[in-house]
Amino acid sequence: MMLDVMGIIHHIKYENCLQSLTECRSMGAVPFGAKYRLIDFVLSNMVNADIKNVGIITALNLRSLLDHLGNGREWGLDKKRDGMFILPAASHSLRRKSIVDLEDFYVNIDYLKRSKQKYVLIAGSNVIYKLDYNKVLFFHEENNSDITLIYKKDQSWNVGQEPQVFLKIDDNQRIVGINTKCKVKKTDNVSLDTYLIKKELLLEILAECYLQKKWDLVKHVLAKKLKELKICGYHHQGFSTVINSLNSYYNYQMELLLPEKGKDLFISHGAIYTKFNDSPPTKYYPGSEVNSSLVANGCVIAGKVNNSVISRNVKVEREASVHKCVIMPDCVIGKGAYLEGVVLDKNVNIPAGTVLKGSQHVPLVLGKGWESWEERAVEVHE
Amino acid sequence: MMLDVMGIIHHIKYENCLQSLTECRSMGAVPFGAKYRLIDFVLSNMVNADIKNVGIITALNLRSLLDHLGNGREWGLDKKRDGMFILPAASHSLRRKSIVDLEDFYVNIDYLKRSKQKYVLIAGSNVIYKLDYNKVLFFHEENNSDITLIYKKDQSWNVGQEPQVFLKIDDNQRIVGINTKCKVKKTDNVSLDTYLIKKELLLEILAECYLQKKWDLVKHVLAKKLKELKICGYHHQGFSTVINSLNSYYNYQMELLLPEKGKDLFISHGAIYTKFNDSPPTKYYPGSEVNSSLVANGCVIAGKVNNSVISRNVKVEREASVHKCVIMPDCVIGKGAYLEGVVLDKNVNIPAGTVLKGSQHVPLVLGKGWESWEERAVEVHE
Amino acid sequence: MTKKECIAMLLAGGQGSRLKMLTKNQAKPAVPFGGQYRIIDFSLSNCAHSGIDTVGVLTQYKPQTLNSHIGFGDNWDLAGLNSCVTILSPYAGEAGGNWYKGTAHAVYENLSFIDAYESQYVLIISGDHVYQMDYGLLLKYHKEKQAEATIAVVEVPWQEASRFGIMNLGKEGVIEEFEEKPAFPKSNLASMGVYIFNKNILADYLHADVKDKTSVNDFGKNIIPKMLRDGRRLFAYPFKGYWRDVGTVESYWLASMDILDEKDGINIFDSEWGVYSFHTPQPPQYVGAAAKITGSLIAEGVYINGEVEHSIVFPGVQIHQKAIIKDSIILPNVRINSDVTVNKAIIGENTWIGEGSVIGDRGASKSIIPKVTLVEDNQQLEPNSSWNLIEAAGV
Amino acid sequence: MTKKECIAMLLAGGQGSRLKMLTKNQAKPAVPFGGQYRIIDFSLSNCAHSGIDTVGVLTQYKPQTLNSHIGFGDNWDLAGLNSCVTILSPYAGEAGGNWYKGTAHAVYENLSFIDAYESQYVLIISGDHVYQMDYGLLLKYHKEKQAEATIAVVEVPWQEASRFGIMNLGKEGVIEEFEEKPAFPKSNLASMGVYIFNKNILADYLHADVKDKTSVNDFGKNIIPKMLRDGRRLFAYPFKGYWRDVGTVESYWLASMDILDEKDGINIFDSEWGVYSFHTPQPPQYVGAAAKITGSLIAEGVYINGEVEHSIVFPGVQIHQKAIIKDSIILPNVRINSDVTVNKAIIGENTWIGEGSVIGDRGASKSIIPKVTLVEDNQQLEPNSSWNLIEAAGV
Repeated sequence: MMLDVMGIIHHIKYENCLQSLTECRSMGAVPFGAKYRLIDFVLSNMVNADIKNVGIITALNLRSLLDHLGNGREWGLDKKRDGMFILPAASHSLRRKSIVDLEDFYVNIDYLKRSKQKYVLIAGSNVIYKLDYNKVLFFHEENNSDITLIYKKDQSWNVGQEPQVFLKIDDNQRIVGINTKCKVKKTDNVSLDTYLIKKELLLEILAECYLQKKWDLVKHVLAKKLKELKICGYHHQGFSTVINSLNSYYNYQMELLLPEKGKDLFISHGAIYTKFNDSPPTKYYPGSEVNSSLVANGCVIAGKVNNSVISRNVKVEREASVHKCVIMPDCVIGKGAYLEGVVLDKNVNIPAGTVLKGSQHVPLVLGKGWESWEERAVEVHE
Repeated sequence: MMLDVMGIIHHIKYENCLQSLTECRSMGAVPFGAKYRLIDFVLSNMVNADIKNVGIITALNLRSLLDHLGNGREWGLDKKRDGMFILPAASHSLRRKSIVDLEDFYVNIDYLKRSKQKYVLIAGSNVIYKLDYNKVLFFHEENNSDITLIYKKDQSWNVGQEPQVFLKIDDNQRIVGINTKCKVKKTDNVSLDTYLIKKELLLEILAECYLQKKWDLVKHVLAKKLKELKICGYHHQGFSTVINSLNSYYNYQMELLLPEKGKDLFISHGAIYTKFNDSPPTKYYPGSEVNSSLVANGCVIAGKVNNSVISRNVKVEREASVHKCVIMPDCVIGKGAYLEGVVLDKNVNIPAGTVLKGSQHVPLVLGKGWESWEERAVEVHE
Repeated sequence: MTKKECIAMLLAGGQGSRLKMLTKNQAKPAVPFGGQYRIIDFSLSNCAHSGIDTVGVLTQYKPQTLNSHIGFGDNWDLAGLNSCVTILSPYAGEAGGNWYKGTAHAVYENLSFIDAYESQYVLIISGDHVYQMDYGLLLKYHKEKQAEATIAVVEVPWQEASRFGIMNLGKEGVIEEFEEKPAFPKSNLASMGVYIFNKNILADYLHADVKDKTSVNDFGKNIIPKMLRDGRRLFAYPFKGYWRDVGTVESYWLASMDILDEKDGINIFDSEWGVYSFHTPQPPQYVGAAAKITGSLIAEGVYINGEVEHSIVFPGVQIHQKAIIKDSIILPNVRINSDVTVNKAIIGENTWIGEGSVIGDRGASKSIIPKVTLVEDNQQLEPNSSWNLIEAAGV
Repeated sequence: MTKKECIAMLLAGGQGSRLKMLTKNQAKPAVPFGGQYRIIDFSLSNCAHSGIDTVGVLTQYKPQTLNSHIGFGDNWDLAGLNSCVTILSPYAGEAGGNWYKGTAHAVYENLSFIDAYESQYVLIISGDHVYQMDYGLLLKYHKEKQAEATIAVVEVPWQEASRFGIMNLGKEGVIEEFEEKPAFPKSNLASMGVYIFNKNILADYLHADVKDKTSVNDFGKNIIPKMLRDGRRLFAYPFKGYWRDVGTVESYWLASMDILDEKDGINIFDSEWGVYSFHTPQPPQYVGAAAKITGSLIAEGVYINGEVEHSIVFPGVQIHQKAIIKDSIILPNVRINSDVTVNKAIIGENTWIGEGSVIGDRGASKSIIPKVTLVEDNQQLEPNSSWNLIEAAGV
């Protein structure tokens, strides 16, 4: 029962990191895992922990996000007391690359003050994991922590990848160092962009930030107050990541095709809630061959699919072949087409016989809708 | 049954005309008539005419509007097919003073094309009337009209007031002249910023505007196509106005205190739907004196109120006197205070004994919340 | 189903025939009350504020109004991912169906509903009481006492105690004796009809009760006395606030006036414990130039141009010029024409009162036992009618 | 209430005992069908697509699953400002209550519900048929013919005609004769159990029917024959699409296979006439490395690592390695362990089938009359069990 915790889902400022996928939608609204949007994961974790009051900070391009969230009914957040609140960001500029921009919190300070909960749980809309926040609260209180960060141990880190926040943690789980520069080290503690803090302390921090006009929670607050405050790290061991590059977007979905990882994210520790959809069950025609794939409802599959993530209402026609792809809703893969290592945005229609291949680690991304495809056809044909 | 008409509620670009009332909220979200927001009127007219598909164009400061609209449930618009759609504006600039900015429509052209209805009814979020749009559709078809505008005859027009659109109309109800300059004439046909048009024609117009990069429906399209197209005027006779100045905002509410005008707007031709609210009934204490006023739920009245519009959860303490005022929700009028010709924004707390007076036609406006009041206290005290 | 520690079973099946014409078209819990509510709103709002988010509502008598009023409990914040209000009306199985014979039998018939939530505790409440109570504190008390059943009790005036079910307590709140309407009460602690049971024990007693042919299958008359005879751990939880069973026209009128006067702390303006309800859209109230309203509770959608003193007026009512309303309750959509006098009366829904009519005593009788005049729903009273308590079906 | 030209009364009260164990815990309309639906979803979706937005659902037998499935009809777009789905279960009045004796009596008991909408026409439909039909066209036909009642009919194969209620028509669709299950049918036009009545005439006949002690209060057996005898204007509306009454285990299996094969144009993938339903949240389906799925309909929340051919698999099902499923219907949350063979069978909800078990005939019998094996809900089958149609309660 986390009735004494409110959630804030913050708006990341480097949305362009997903390139064309975030050109016309907020990060939180990017499709992920065959039938979800990125924001579903953090939001479901919150409601599964019985958090009843969630503020969602939004900026431009929020139509698809608002469409998706509606009045919060699918997450049980259509309430008179508390519920889901869409909050404005302080600025719509994407230039400032704060990790957590506290100015967004400051412009919503009335909402924070009005909320009755004692703690605030802050998480990015692009954080993917399944986690019982009750355990984090227990850890926080056991450790007399001022602020608790959730982190994972990451062994797959490569120099030159997307920006991450690395933590140095002592034996008592206290964070003693924060580094935002890329490092060569193979194993490291990587922040999962999730913070638990007492509301009173957050309000004090906001007042201080306002005076100094420095707003980055990680760089300007946490990194500078490691001694003054007791900032602890909670180690999350399950499948987890922060989606902040095309690379991570693609590779983490490929990882989910391992049954035990998919199970950890989709089934353990409560349901993932998402917008209700009326697609029929998926139809497999005689002759279809599907293996090692996640498939949503409403698909019609007559061809071959393996190691792929197939969203709703996708058609794979006869003799078509889809291999290591992420296919978003409403795409059609024409007869005899061959796709490998491709990310198809919504509503892309691949003509019969087309061959498309991404390189080993960099997927080929095709933009939204038929028109985009037409424009790009020349570039992407081999 | 207007199942073949879709509605678009457009976003006016001169929102600052209501000064502090629209500083932190969209025009559509401005409280009006004791328990409504401006947008409720057009939206209720649409759903009362069985329009099932309504797009609402929004710009900045949309939090209170989104809070108010939710998922459209209170207007019966929480639907799988059609329903309510929040649409982005083309630009958030308030500098362009288009009357209807078609660029906002152009950026939402996919939504227009996808919609199945034959006609589009366009209206501003600040239009106040009760009108059966079925009659307008009937008029439109009877007259073989290309575009139908709704207008009223206005006898109260004064030079120097807010901008209006004046129509010259021939005996066959065809519009033969459009003028956006102020005039001296006492009686005139004033546009009620409501347009009925076939979707196909609107799409043609949008294509043309895109080529010319001129986007004002009234100035760049209607005024120039009076001969080419058959543009007719539908005369609405009931209580009606376009709220586009503090003056009109205040004076039209004072007019609603005449019982027959209030009845025309609030009771005739179907209900006005608004966000559901749980305030208790209003409590009149012994000694209260209330006359010629509209009062919402949840008020506690121990003092004197006349010729005023009192919103929800307002407290009028003993010996306080409220005269010709518009009081928004959650205000407190302290013991013995005297208010005349004042518009109080939400949540203003008037200390005991305060005397505040607006001039005859220009109301005194006090901004939102206690803090604003504190800041302004010096200016407004007499 | 998600597991729930405690779910509520709300008894709303009774006709409440002592409320006469008010329950002609609907069950007692659906009777309008307090200016814009129905009686059941108090119990449902208590559940919402107490964190009891799963409620089964047992209906049987004319349930249509209740069903559409309650829905899934959205308006009480009781509908969520793992919670909702469920209407439980009698149903048929392979061997045909059973009407609910009594309160205990109604719960017995829906034991499978309770089982589905695997709840350890069952809160039994009634839909026809007016009170604001935190059931969470009751549950806490029940657990602290390690009780098998806990009964909420409230102090009533000694002179009225023999109208109630009276609890005689031993040490620390243990219930030693329960007397239904005792002629010579030994205590003034009355049962509120609010119980918490350990689920397994409740199920055992309900099964046994159904087999007992002599039982009328009632919690107060059968289940509680049987548990006491068996020496079960029964505790009384003392509730300190306002509580009324509005079972008669008189008590309905009195409780309405209590709400108006905020008597004993009952307060629909309490911002932390507001009463939720379902309303149809109403315009704001319009108070005319000739109106005089004092000491009253007036709902939205009301037009008043007459005089209203110490009365409750529901939505959609019109009160025209020179009409005088005093100490009365005007139910929804009544039209009171000009020069009408209404005194200490209840006017039923949709009734039309012709001008110059006189309802109730002309003089304001201030007797201790109120004499309340009741005018039915859907009446058309001719101008200059006279209607007082004697014609009013002998209240 | 807003006035409605036509409202629907949906009959959902029957047990449907010929569906055997599938209706042990719920009424027939609530039986899962088509991979993720319940049978009633077809009728409700037809209402939504036909513009009939006010629906009374008449329930009686074990209605709990239906009640929570339907709610107010939100998921069928049937809940709005002036429209909703209302569950109408038997209720008590001052003089006690009546169980619904037959389809006509169920509607009779709820005439006040119909009256509240002042509707001129009443559409009577059933919750246990599978079809996609525009009732708007039926209403248009009814009005054009100035009929007093119109009955939708569908052509059935001549050799099966004697299992149906058969309409013999005169000129222009006038019904001249109605024969219930005739031994020697004169036509192959069967009543679909879909009627439109003029409201006033319907009310008259229902009132008369209730007084007739010999009547079984059924539309097909009593109301329609009586209207024919009285020479009322009865018309037959010829429906050209797919229609099935899934009244037996065999017809349930056959209709399921028809959905799978998109037979006669029945198509749940129709974007203009989709079937709405209510689902609980499910993860995407996971198709394992060893899976082989062909010619099948697979719902979300399914894990498949075995072989599935020409079958329907509902949410939450697990089918493990080397299991072989053929021509079968696997209801929600079944677990089929490795090396299991299932052939021409229906596996009930939540059943667990131990590894190596064999369900149904081992050989794929391609006889014309299908022999379907049914395994009940909530069973635990030991590893290496064998279970075929002979043990399956003699289907």
